[in-house]
Amino acid sequence: MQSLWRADWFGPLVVTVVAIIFIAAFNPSFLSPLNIQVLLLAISVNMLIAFSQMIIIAIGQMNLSVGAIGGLAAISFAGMMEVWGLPGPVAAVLALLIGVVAGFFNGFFIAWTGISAFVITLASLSIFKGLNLAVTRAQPFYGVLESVKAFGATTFLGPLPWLLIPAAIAFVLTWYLLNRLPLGRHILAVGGNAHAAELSGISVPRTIMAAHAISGLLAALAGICLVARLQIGQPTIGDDWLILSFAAPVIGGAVLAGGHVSTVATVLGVAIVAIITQALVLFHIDPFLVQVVLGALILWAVGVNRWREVRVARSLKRI
Amino acid sequence: AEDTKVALVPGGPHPYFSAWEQAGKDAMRDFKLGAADYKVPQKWELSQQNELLESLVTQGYNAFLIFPGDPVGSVSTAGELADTGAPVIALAGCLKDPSAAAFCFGTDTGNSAYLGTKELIKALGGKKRIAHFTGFLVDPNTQLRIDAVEKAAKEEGAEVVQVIADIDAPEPAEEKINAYLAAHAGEVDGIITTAWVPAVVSANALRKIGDKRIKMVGIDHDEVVLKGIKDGFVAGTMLQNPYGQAYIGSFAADKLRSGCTVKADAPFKSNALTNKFIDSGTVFVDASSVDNYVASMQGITKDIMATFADTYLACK
Amino acid sequence: MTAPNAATRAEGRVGSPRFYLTNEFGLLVLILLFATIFGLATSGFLSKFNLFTLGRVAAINVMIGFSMMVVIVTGGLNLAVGAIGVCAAMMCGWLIEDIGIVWPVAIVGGLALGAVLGFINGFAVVRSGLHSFIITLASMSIFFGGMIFLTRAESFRELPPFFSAFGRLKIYGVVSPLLLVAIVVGLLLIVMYRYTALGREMLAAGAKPEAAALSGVRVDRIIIICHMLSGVLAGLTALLLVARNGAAIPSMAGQLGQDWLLPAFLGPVLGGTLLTGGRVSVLGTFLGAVLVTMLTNGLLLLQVGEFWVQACLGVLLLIAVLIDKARRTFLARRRIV
Amino acid sequence: MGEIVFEARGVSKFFPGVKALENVSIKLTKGSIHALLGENGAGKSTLIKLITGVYRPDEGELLLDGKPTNFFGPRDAMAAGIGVVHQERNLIPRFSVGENIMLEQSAGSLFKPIDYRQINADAKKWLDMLGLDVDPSMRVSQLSVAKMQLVEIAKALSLRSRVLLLDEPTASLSPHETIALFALLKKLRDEGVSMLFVSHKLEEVQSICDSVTVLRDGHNACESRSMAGLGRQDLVKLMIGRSEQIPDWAARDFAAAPPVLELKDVATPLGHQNIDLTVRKGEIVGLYGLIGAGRTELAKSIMGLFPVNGGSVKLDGQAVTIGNVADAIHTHRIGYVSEDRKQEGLILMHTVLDNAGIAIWRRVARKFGLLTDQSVRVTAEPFIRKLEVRTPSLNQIVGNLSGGNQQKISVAKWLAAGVRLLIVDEPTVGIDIKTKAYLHELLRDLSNSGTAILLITSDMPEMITLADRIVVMNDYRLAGELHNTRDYAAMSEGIMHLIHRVAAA
Ligand SMILES: Nc1ncnc2c1ncn2[C@@H]1O[C@H](COP(=O)(O)OP(=O)(O)OP(=O)(O)O)[C@@H](O)[C@H]1O
Ligand SMILES: Nc1ncnc2c1ncn2[C@@H]1O[C@H](COP(=O)(O)OP(=O)(O)OP(=O)(O)O)[C@@H](O)[C@H]1O
Ligand SMILES: O[C@@H]1[C@@H](O)[C@@H](O)CO[C@H]1O
Ligand SMILES: [Mg+2]
Ligand SMILES: [Mg+2]
Repeated sequence: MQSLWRADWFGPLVVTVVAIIFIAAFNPSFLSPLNIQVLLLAISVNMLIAFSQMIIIAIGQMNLSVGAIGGLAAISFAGMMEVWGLPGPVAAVLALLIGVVAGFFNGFFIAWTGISAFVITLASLSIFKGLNLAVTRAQPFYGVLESVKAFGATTFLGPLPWLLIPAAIAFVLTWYLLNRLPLGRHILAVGGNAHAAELSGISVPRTIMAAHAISGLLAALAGICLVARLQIGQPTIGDDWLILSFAAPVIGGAVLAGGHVSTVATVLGVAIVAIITQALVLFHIDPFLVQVVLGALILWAVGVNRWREVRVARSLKRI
Repeated sequence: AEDTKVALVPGGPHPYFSAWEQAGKDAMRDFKLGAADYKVPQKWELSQQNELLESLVTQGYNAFLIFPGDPVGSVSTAGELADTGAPVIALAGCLKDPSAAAFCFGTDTGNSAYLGTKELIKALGGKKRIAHFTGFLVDPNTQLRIDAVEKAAKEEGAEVVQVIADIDAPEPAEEKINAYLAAHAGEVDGIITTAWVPAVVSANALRKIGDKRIKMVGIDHDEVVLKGIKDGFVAGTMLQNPYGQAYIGSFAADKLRSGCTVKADAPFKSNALTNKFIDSGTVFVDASSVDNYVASMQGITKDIMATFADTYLACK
Repeated sequence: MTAPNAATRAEGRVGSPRFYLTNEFGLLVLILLFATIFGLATSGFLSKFNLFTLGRVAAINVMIGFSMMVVIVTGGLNLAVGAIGVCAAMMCGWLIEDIGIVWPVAIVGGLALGAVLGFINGFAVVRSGLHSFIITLASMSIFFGGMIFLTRAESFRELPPFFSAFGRLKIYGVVSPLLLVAIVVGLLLIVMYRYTALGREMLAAGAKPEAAALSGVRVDRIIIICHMLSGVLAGLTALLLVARNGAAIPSMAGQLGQDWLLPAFLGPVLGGTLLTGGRVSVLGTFLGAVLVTMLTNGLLLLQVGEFWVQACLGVLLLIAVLIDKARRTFLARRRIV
Repeated sequence: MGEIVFEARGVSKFFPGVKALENVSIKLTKGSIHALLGENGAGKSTLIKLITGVYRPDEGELLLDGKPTNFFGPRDAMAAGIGVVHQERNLIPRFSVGENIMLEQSAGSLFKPIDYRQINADAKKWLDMLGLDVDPSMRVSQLSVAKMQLVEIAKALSLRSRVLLLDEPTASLSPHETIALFALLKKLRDEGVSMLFVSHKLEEVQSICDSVTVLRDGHNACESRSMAGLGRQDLVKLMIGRSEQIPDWAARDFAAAPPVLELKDVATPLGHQNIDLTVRKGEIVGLYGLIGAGRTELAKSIMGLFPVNGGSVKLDGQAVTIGNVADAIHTHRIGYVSEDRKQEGLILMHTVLDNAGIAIWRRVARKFGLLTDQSVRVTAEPFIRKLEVRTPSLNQIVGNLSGGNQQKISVAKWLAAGVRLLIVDEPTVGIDIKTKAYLHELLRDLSNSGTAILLITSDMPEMITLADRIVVMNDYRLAGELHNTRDYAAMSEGIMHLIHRVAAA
């Protein structure tokens, strides 16, 4: 029980459960299979977006270009199917590769020049988004294969969307990476104290590049999944990922200075935002008030977790 | 004439405007203009559009066809452009009076929403609960559209059971529309969409849940919407006429530069923003007419073009 | 005027070798370099009209940068700058148009709202102990949503002609008064950080709150003051935009005021203000914003294919920081410093 | 002498404006402990960083087993069998003790899954060797400074290096912990490890070192000579150029002096109970106790950082409630020199002047809070000079100063502030003997001029040199009080007796 209470994911979990019970009590259709499916769809993709940023938060940096990388991968994926007629899986692999390369590009410049990640990813955001616009001329690609569309639209075992699969795999691998693999531990070590990590024999530049490549991969995966979900290759995909990408890990207790993130709590952060968004629709909130209520509920969610943290901190004495 | 350099400036990158590019090229050829170039702000931001417009002045453009980034906020920029001696025409969307724009040439968004709602209710027959999905609240057109839909519904004794706004980006649109349909599909008979992205997303959503009971009327000519009409998931769409706007607009701007003036007694319409409004045409397209929607748009353009100079301009 | 702050004071005054290592000097070099390139490569870059509009756009970007900078100093950030700015501008418009208050008082009213909203942010940050990122993320939604709800997204444009005249005024045909306002604000900020106990305490509180507190700095109060200052500056920026646009419009900073976020961080970060707090460069923020505005303007004038502008801007930005990096490495290698 | 394992030959290192090392040499032999001595800022840490690849020498060469080598980074040095405990703490705060200790082991293989059980078991071995009883799965950030220090030593040991460099490893250790460490170092020496040991505590150096190198101002004052025949005063002379002066201060009587601070029956939520303590004008009261006794916490409660929830606090006879630190400093004129200069004492990224002046800004500011460097400088500079802070200028970033010099700044700040009560918490940790003597004189002068001083120190000689009266604290309660006779043996016995009496009861 003690350790449960101390876990990062406990606060968000309580918030999630309370929110579900509360909403379902007032609106039973919230738990209808279709609604669960819609919720899971939103969570699946947003989870990938959040992970993509979370990895970079873990290393103590920011990646402003997650959306631009995701968008570029998305339109490449759709474009390769439409223009070159590539089969879905091949296009997907190539699009993921584009994501990795884009992420590596970020990591390389950051590690090589020592210029802040903020500046580098800001510049690359412009580059990736600019390439997107130059390729699409702001027009969507419609030639998404039926198989891809089906993947984005159908379910298994009742309400479970197929899109949950890539997200779930990413979740397990990310968790495993950050909790069990040296590479992930190095990412957290560099985020916690880069100098100390260097003195412990960890190659800081290599770790930074790896983290950004992984971030790019996850962003690209999110972009691909969105193409499947939206059924077209929208050039605007990724335009407003940024806020969410930070909000979910932070709601999940991530330390923006680096060194501490929680994979599980981040997923719950994503779920909280999705549930709140959906609740606003379910309860017919005046569209002009939606933003106010959304802001207030997010504050409530983080407030609960903060309260827990303060309690935990008080109970821990230095030895 | 040769020395006329027209700039066609949309609010930002958006598929709605893509027809402007070809229309500009055609106009340049047909009316022997120095240029009629499609210039796109890199983002849908008022300040970006202003910066672009200012740099176009420096680059020597001398006639401006602008989709105002904001009906009120762009008035001042339009004034500064006019101060350089260039004619300014509000295209596809209007500036709020008073402004330096010669006139506004575009879709009457309120009216289009009104007509679309009427078409929807017609398609619905007896059932009368409709949901309205629309664009950003910071865009005052959104309020006009909300009001117009409400008005049309009231006239027909229908009820607008839900308005979802701020969904002009694909991801939030998808989330909210799906969430709505998941929980409330049973409580709604029809959907009216009054912005491009919500139309695309709703069409896809209806296809996904395979629901042909709910009727939907969309807006614009995105392939997804048109295909939805063909396959029976969408009742119809309110077509607008971006090509005609840019083509005829370029023609008019050139005329205004070469000594023509706007007729004092021109038969302008008025809308919520301006009293100098010219309708670029809006047509309802349904399954019966969807195959030749291009032709119907070209038809409108030809009709307007035929009488445009005589109706609105006084030339020496 | 060199870097007006505690940390860069250590790095040297104009003329001293270390000055050549500062961010400010680097930015100055880049600005001159690119100005020369654009001046030669395009016909209109140095025209009076272009310099006027360039200065006016830069002024707004500089001011947005300042409004974020004063909070970055504390190691926090204020995602709600845009939302607060729009709220302040709408307040001013409402006071003039619906209440009929004279414009100077209305301006004060708008700025006061900015301060109040900033206070709410600061108070919430200090009291909850949550990172300002999440507080201002939420308050951005709340402030902006409240404003949209109250105004129903309607603009206020019945403003005294003074406003738009101010926005259009060309001093000596090239200088916008907006730019002068930004410069004056910059000078005041320099004085604050360099020559007042308050400014220094802000830097101390941002660099190491624990140490500052044990040295007698009221860290909580300082953080609240920084947020209030941010609110006031955001409000002032928005009022300048009102002058530029001739109206107070809800969309002037985009959806939720998010359009301001990029310029808000660009100036300070390029200028050498540390995101972790404790180090600030007012001049750097100014020059950083000017550099980016100039790059955008130059690219537009170069008429690169319409959809390529953004990609080119990114590349130029990257080249700019790489040149700067190379300059420092070069100087350091030669032991010039 | 045994075979030479590592040698630095004529190395130099320059920083902007500072020659940290010039033409310095040192030889480390197999199976020996080599002392590296010097004043604060002499270049000891810099030399260690050159040897371990953190910096690269600007001149000179490094030889391993007689062969010239180049280290491009810490990893190269590590691979060559060189382990180090740096002067500054270098741990990953959110990681467990075990993972921190074993971090180097994972640096090679990025994808081999981590076996935490194995890691904890391995780490436990090293912890046991140091006599450190902490759970390896505990987070490092929960540890006290002393325990972190030991964890770092364990981390260095776990590399089983041939050469082990220890930069002031005992600075924050208790005597008990130091004894355990030394036993271990001796064992390693017998196993053939070559060690370099830096400390400002000459007794320690004399007790375990075989040979010594002394640095003065970045130069060799002596190079790799045997300790045999070198007495304490010889070492001091090598370091500072003259011999040590041991102050012989007259006893003072404060019975008649008015009390400045009076605590009556004070209790805090942190656990303090029945604290009765009086500090009179001009008096130095020592507060002795073992680490963890609650002295720092009491000081912070007086400063208003933690609440006082029982008893009364009087200043100059007036009952007061101090709600926050700013009030304590500005209204009540109490100062506090923190034991943790990195976290609480200094703003490392700011300049010497900004750090020294922070507590007086408000006082020297004129109308509208306007303030110039000049006005701060006038007040603060004399104290910086008096403490002989080694800095190229007042505009140097404090973080670039040597550890000892940083400590001087954190004291100078309070000398400048002109407080009526100064609480000093472990003021001379990491400070060289010369400066320590200065600082002692300074505190004595300060008290002579009427400032009341509450001195918290775990350094028994320091306590006996400075304090007029010694109060002993144990486990958040006062254990008793002694008048300081300056008789070292009697006093230390008396203090220990008080501590153990309570512990036994
Ligand atoms: N990164 C740096 N930049 C500038 N100067 C430095 C830097 N590191 C050290 N110095 C300077 O080099 C000199 C030697 O410092 P070093 O830390 O080696 O001293 P030290 O002998 O270890 O002193 P201490 O006993 O206080 O630890 C000092 O004058 C210090 O100010
Ligand atoms: N299975 C385990 N057995 C022993 N020690 C572990 C184990 N898992 C993690 N640790 C150690 O405990 C420390 C904290 O673990 P971990 O990183 O998983 O948690 P955290 O950083 O507190 O994040 P969260 O609370 O979100 O899980 C790590 O430094 C790690 O070395
Ligand atoms: O449908 C609208 C058009 O009418 C135009 O306003 C551009 O945006 C689209 O969404
Ligand atoms: Mg040292
Ligand atoms: Mg202590």
